[in-house]
Amino acid sequence: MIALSDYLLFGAVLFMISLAGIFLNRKNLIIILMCIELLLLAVNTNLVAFSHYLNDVQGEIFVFFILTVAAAEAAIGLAILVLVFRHRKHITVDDLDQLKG
Amino acid sequence: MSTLHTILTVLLVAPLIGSIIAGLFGRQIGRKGAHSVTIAAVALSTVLAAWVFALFVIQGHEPYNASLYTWMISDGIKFEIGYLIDSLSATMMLVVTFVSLMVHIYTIGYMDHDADYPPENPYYQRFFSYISLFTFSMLSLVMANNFLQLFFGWEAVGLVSYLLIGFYMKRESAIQANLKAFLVNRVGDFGFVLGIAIVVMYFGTLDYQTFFNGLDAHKDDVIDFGWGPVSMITAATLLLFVGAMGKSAQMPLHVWLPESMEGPTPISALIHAATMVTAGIFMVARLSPAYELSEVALSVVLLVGAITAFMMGLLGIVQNDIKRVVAYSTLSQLGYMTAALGVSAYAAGMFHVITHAFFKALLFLAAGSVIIAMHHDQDIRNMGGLKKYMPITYWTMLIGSLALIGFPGFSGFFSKDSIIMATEASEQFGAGFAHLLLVAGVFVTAFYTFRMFFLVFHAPESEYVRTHDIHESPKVVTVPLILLSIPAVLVGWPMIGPILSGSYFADSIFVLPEHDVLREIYEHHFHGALNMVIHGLFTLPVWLSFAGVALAWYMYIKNPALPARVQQACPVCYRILENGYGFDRFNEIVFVNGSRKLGEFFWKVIDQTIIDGWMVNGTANLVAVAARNWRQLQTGYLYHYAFVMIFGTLILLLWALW
Amino acid sequence: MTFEVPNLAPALPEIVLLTLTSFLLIADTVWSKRCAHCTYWATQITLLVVGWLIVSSFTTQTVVTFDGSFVRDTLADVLKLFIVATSIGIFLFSREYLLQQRSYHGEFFVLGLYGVLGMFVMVSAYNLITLYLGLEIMSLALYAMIAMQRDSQKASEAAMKYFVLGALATGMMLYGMSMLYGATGTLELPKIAQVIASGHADQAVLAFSLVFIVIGLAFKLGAVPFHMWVPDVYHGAPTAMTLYLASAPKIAAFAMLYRLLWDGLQLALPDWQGMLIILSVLSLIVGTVIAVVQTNLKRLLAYSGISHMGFVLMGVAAGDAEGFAAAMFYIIIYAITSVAAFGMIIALARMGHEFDEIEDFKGLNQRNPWLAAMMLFIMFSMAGIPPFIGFWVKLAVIEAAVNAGLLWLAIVAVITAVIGAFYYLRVVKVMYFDTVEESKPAEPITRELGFAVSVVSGLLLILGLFPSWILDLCYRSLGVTVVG
Amino acid sequence: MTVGYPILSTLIWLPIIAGVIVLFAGRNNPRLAKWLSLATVIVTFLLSLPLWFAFDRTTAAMQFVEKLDWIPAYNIQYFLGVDGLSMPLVLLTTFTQVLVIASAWEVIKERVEQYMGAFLIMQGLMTGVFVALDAVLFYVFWEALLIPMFIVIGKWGGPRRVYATIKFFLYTFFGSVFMLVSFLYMYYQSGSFSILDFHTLPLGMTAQILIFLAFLIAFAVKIPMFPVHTWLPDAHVEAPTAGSVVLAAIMLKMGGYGFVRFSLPITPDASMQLDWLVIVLSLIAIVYIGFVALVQHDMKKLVAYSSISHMGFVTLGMFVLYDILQNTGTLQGAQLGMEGAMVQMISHGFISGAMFLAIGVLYDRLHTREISAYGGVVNVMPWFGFFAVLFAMGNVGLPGTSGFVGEFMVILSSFKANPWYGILAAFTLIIGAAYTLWMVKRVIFGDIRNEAVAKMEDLNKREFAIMTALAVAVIALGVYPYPLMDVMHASVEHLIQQAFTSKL
Repeated sequence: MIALSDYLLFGAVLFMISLAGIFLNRKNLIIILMCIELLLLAVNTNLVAFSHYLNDVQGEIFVFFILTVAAAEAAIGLAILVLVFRHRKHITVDDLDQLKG
Repeated sequence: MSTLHTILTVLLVAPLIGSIIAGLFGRQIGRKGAHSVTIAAVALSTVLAAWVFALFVIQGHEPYNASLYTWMISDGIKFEIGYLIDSLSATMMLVVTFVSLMVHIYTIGYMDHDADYPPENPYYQRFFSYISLFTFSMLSLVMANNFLQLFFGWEAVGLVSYLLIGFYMKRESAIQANLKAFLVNRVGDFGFVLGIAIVVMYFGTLDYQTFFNGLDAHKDDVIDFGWGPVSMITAATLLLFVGAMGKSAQMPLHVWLPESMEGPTPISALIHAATMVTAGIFMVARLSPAYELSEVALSVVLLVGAITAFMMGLLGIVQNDIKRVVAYSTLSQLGYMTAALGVSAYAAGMFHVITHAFFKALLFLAAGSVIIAMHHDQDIRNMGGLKKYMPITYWTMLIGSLALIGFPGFSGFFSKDSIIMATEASEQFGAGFAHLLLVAGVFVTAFYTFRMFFLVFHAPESEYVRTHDIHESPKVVTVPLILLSIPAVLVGWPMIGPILSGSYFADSIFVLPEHDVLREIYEHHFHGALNMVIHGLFTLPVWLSFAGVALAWYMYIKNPALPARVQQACPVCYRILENGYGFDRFNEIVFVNGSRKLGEFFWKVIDQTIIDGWMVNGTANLVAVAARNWRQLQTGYLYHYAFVMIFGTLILLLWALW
Repeated sequence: MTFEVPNLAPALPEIVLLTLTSFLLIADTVWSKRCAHCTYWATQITLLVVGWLIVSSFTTQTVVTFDGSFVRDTLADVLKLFIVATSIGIFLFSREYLLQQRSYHGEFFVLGLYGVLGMFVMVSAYNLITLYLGLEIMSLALYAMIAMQRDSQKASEAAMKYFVLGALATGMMLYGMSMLYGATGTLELPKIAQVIASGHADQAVLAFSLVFIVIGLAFKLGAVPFHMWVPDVYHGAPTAMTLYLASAPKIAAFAMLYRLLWDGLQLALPDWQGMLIILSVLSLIVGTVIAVVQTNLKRLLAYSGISHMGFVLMGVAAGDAEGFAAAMFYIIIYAITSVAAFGMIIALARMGHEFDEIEDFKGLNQRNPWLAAMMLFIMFSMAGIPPFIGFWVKLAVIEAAVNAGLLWLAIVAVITAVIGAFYYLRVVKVMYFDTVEESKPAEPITRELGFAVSVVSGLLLILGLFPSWILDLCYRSLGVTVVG
Repeated sequence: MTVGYPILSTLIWLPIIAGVIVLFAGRNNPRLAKWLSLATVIVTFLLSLPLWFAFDRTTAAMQFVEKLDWIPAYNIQYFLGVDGLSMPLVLLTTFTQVLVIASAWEVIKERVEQYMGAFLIMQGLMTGVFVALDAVLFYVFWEALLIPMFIVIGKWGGPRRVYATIKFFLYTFFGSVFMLVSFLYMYYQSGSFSILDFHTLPLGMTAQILIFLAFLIAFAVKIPMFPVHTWLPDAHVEAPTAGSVVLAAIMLKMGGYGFVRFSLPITPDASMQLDWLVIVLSLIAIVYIGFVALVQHDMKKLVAYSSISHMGFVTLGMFVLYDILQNTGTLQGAQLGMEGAMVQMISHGFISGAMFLAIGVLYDRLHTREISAYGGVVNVMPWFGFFAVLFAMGNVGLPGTSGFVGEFMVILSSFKANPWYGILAAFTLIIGAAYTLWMVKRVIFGDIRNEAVAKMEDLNKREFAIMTALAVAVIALGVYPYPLMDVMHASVEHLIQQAFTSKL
C-alpha cells in the first residue's frame, strides 16, 4: 500500500525537476516546453492522489481538464516556437535577449 | 476737533503737500512753481509754529496731548498718530520750520544751476520736494505723542537724508555715502526698535504719557537676556540711546556724518547740522523721565557725549574741505549736547540744540555761499583773502564762528557754558572726566574754527582766487544768512535764565531734584545773563577759546610754515587724525567684508553644496544610480526570469512556512 | 439518475459571447476576402450586445449555477461591464494600429473576443476548475495574439517569453490548487471557505498551497518578483497587444484575486496578507525606481504599471472589503488609463514608426497642442496629481491601508509616488519644453482616432472631477455600505 | 454672510472656465487671448470686492459658506468658506492677478493663449486653496496648482528652467504627500474630511506630533523655510516675471496660511511642544538668508532670498505665542505676533510682487538680471527709479510702507517671548537694508554704466499703471493698516484660543 505522502513526494520531485529544467537549460526551447508539460504532470499526480485518498471525483475531473488544456497550450507553444525559428534560424534560449533592461 | 488741533494738522501736513506737488508734478509746474509752492507751505508752517510757540512757551499753555487717528489696534494696544505739544516740542517746531524756511529760500540761489544736471532735468523741483518732505518728517517726529510716530519720523528723516546725501546720484562717492548713512542709522534703529519692544513688553503701550505714568510702577522691574537680570529701565533707555547715537552721530556710530557732506550744502545746513542730527538729543530729552531713573544710562550717555565732543573736535583740525570742518564741528557740538543730557542738564542740552541750530545753519550756509563763489570748489587751501570779495558772507561767517566757539555774549556762549558748568557741578559718575574733555574741547573748537576762518578770508589770496572773479552771492543767499545771524547772536540772552531755572521746559522735561544741576547753578551762580557774560570772561573756557583763536592766527596767518613742521614733528598723530582713528577701515574690514564673506560661505557651501548638492540632488542621483543598477537584473534571458520567479517562490515559502 | 438542465440564465452573456465568437471565427475566414472590416464591426456589435445583456439583467444578489462552479453577482456584472467597455476601446485602437502597420487580420478580433470570454469566465468562476479554464482561455488567446505579428522578431521573442513564464506561473498556481484541494478536499470556493472555517483544513498544507496560488495571481498582475515578463512583453508586443494586455486582463486578474483570496480563503487572511504586503512593497519600489531610467515609453509604462500593481496589492493587503473595493477602483481606472496611454501611442504611430520612444514626443505641443494636452492628462493622472482620477484611486488605496493600520506601507507608497512623478514629468517636459528645430508638421491623425483618444483621456479629468459614482459602484459591488 | 451669488465658487470657477475658453479661443489670436484674460481678471477682482464689504468683522465663524456632497463614500464635501484669515488672502490673489495678466502684455510672444490660460486656471486654484474647508478639496487645489505652474516655469522660463521647474514640482509634491497621509489618518479618526471637524478632533500626543511634522514638511517647503528653501531661488530666477510674482505674492502665502489653518488649530499640543523648531528655523531664515541675499549677483535671486527671510517673520510671528505665555505668564502679545504674521503675508504679497515686476521691467529692456549689467538706471528711467526706491524701502521695512507693519509687530511680540528672538529678528533692520539698498545703489543709482542702459526707456503707460497700483497699496497699508487688522481680529483671537485648547 503506497502512502499519500509518497505520491506527493513524487509529484514534488517532478515539480522540482521541471523547474530545474526550465532555468538550467540554456540551449533548446523544446526542452522548456517539455518541462512545462512535466510541471503539469506533477500537478496531475497530486490531484489524482488526493482525489483517490479523499474519495472525491473532482480531482480526476480537474486532471482531465488540465490534460486537455495542456494539449492546446503545447500546440500554441510549438507555434510560437516555429515563429521564433523562422526569425532566427535556431531556437537557442540564450539568443532570446533582444528585449532587456 | 479743536482749532488748535486743526492748526497743528495744517502745520504738519502743509510741507507734505508742498513736497508731493513739487515732487510728482515737478515737470508740469516748473522751477518757479516748485519753489513757490514749497516755500509757501513751509512759510505757513513757520507762522503757525511761531503762533504755537507763543501759545505754549510764552503764554505757558498747558501741554496738549491728542491723537490724530488710530493707526491700528492689536492685542488691545492702540497704535496711534497724534500730537504732544509742550514747550519742548513747540520750541523744536519753531526751530525746524524757521531754519527750514531759510534753507528753502537759500536753495533758490544755491541750486540755481548745477554741474551734475542739465537745466531741463527737474533736479531743482526734486530738491525742493525733498526738503519739504524732510520738514514734514521732522515735524511729525517732534510733534509725536508716542513711540510709533517718533519712529515714523525717525525713519522718515533718515530716508530723506538718504535721498539727499545721494542727491548727486551719478557720483560714486555720494551714493556710497548715502548707503553708509542709511546703514549706520539702521544700526541705531536696531537698538531703538528693541528699546520700543521693551517699552511695549512692560508698559503695554506706545503712548508717552501712559509710559511716563507707568514708570513708577515698573522702575524696579528686571529683564533677563540670559546672563542674569538687568534693570529693565536701564536696558530700555540704553537701547533707545543706541538709536540716538545713530541719528545724532555719537561715537562709534558717527562715521556717516562726515561723508554726508556729499549732499548739497543747504542739506548739510538743514539736516546734518540744524535739525535731524539733533533728533537723538530731542528724543532723550523727551524721555527724560525714564533716563532719570537709570544712573547707568546717564553715565553712559555722558561719557559717550564727552568723548565724541573732544575726539571729533580734534579731527576738525586736519580737514581741508570747508564743509568737513564744519561737519566735524557739528559732531563735536553734538557731543556737548549729549554730555549735557548725561548730567541731567536736558534743558542745557536742548538749549544748545537751539543755539547750535541757528549758528551752525548759519555757518553752513555761509560756507555754501563761499562755495558758490568758489564755483563749487570746497578746499580751503585754494581760498584765502575772500574777505574783500564777499563782505556779507564774511561778517555772517564771523558771527557764526564766534557763536560756535562760545564767545561771550553770543548764543553759543550761553548754551555751551551752561553745559560745562553743569558737568562741573554734577556728581554723576564720570562727570569729572567729561568736564575735562569738554573744557579741552573748547580750545580745540576755537582752533579749528578759526583755522578755517583765517584760511578762507585772511590768508594770502590763492592762485585760484586771483585768477577767477569771485563775487558776493545773490540776495536769496545773503538774506537768509543775515536773518539767521540775528538769532545766532541774540537767542541766548532771553533764554538762559528760564533754561537754568528750569521754568522754560518745566512742563516737558523731568529732572530728579538730586540730579538738577542747572537749578543748582541757577541758585548759586546765576545772576542774570549780563552778569554771566562778564563772569564768563574770567573763566577758563573762555580763555581757552581765545587761546585757540590766537593759536590759529599764529599758525596760519603769522607763521604759515609752522603747520607743516608740526606735521613732520609727529607724523603718526597726523595720520591717526587723517584716518579718523581708523573707524572707517575697521568697519570696512570687519563688518562689510566680514558679512560678505559670511554670505558667500552660507550661500556657496551650505546652500549650494550641502543642501542642494548633497541632500536634494544627492537623493535624485541615488535613485538614478539604483535604477541603472537594478535594470541590469532585467537581463533578457528567459532562464534568469524563471530563476527570479523561483527564487521569489522560495522566499515566499520561507516566509509562509516559518 | 436523471439529467436536469442547469440554470443557464446567469451565464447568458458568456453563452452568447461564445456562440457569436465561434460564429465569427468561421465567418471571418469567409469574409476576410471580401469585407475586411466586417469582423471588426461584428466584434464591436458582439461586445455591445453582451454589454446590453449584462445591463438588462443586472443583478444585485448572488446567483450560483452549474453545480456551484459559476457565480453571478454584482461584482461579476460590474467587472464584466468594465471589461466590455475597455475591450471596445481596445479593439477600436487595435484596428487603427493594425491598419497602420499593414498587418490587419480578422483573427485578431476573434482571438480578442475569446480572451474576453476567458476573462468573463474568470470573473464568474466559483470553482478552481472554472477559474483555471477561464485563465487558460484568456492566456492562450493572449499568447497567440502577441505572436500574431509574424514579421516582427521582437514580437516572437515577447510571445515566447510570455508563453513560457505564463505557463510556468499557471503550473505553479495549479500546483497550489492541487495542494489546496488536498488540504480542503474540495474545489468549490465557498466550500473551501466553509472547510477552513470548520477548522478541518490542514494548516501547513494550506499555507503551502497559498504561496503558489498567490504566485499565480502575482504573475498575472505582474508584481515583483514575478514581473520579469512585463517590461519585455509590453515592449516587444505590437502596441495593440500591449494595449490589450495592460488593460482588460488586469481587471480579470483582480477578479481572480478576489474570488480566491476573499470568496475562498478569506479566513486564511493572516497567511496571505503578509505575502501581499511583501509583493506590494517590492513592486512599488522596484517598479518605480527602474522606470526612472527608461527611454522607451512602452517600457516605461510597463515599469510604472508594476508600481501601480503595487498600489493595487496594497489595497488588497489591507485585508478588508474596503481594501478590495479600493483595489478594484484602482485597477479599473488603471485599465482605462492604459487604454488612453497606449491609445495615444497608437494614435501617433506611423507605418514603420512605432512612436514609442519618449524622444518621439519632443515638441508635441508645438505641433499638436490638443494631443499634447491629452497626453498631459494621462501622465498627471498616472502620477496621481489631482484633479485627475489617478489621484482618487491612490487616495482610495492609501486610505484603505491607513485604515488597516498599515501606516508605514502608506508612507512607502506616497514616497514612491513622488519618485514616480519624476518620469511622468519627464514626458510632459519633453512634450512642452523641448522644441524641435525643424518644426515637423502636426501629426496627421484620423478624426475618429483623435476623437477616441480625447474621449478616453478626457474621461480621466471628468472622472477626476466626479469620481463618486464609480467609487460607489466598486463599494456596492463588494457589499460595503457607503457612509455619509 | 451672503451676497447675491455664490461668491466663492464664482471666484474659483470663473477664472478656470475663462482660462479654458482662452486656451481654445486664443489659439492663433493672441490679441483676443489677452483681452479676454484681462477682462476676466478684472471682473473677478470686482466680484471679489463684496467679500470685503459684506464681511462680518465681529465673528470668527466661516462666512459665505457653500456646502455640497461631493464624494459620499469618503464623506468628502465641496465645502467653501472664508474667515478673517483667508479673506484678505483671497483679495490679495484677485488683486495680484490683474497686475500679473497686465504685466505679460507685450512680453510674452509665443503661445500667449497657453500662458494666459495657465494663469487664469492658476488663479482659480489659488483661490480654491484659500477658501476650501474640506481637507481633500484643499489638497486637490493645492496639488493641482503645481501643474500650471510647472508648465509656466518650464515653458516660458530661463535657461535652467527645466531643472528649476522639476525641482519645484517634486519638492512641493514631496512635501504635500505627507500632509495627505495625515489627512487620511484624521479621516480614519473622525470619519470626516471637514477641516472644522479636524479642529475639534481629539488626538493623542504621538499622533499630534507626527501630524504636526507632516504639516511642517508640507508648509515649510511651500513657504519656504530653511533648510527646504533651495527650490525657491531656482524657481524664481527661471520663472517668467509673472510666474515669479504669483509664486512670491501668493503661493508662498499658502504655506503660511497652512500653518494657521491646520498646524496650530489641529495639533495645538504638538505645536506647543515643537514650537522651538519652527522658531529656530524662522530665525535662521531671517539672519542666515539675509547674509545669503547680500552676496547675490542676480536680482531675482536676491529678491527671492529676501522673500524667504521675510517669510521667516511670518512663521516666527505665528509660533511665538507659546513662549510668550511661558515667559510673561500672559497671552498679551500673542495676537500681536499672529496678526503681524498675517499682515506680513499681505504686505509681502504687494512688495515682493512689486519687486519682481520691477525686475521684470528691467529684464524686458536688457534681457539680463545680472546686477553688474546695470547702473545709473534712474538717469534714464526717473519714474522707474522712483518706484524702485519706494518698493525697496518697503522691502527694507521703512515705516509708512506696508513692509514695516508686520515686521514691527512680529519683533515686538517675539521680544516678549524671548528677548533674543526679538534681537535676532530685529537684525533684519540692518541686513535687510544692506542687501536691498546695496542692490538699489548698484542698479538704480550711479552713473550710466553702458550704452545698453543709456538706451533704456522709462516706464510705458501699462507699466506705470501697474507700479502705481502697487505703490498705492504699499503706502496705504503702511499708513493705515487699521482696516486690515479689523478684519482679522475675531478670527485671530479664535485661532489663539484654539491653539491653547489641549486636545489630549
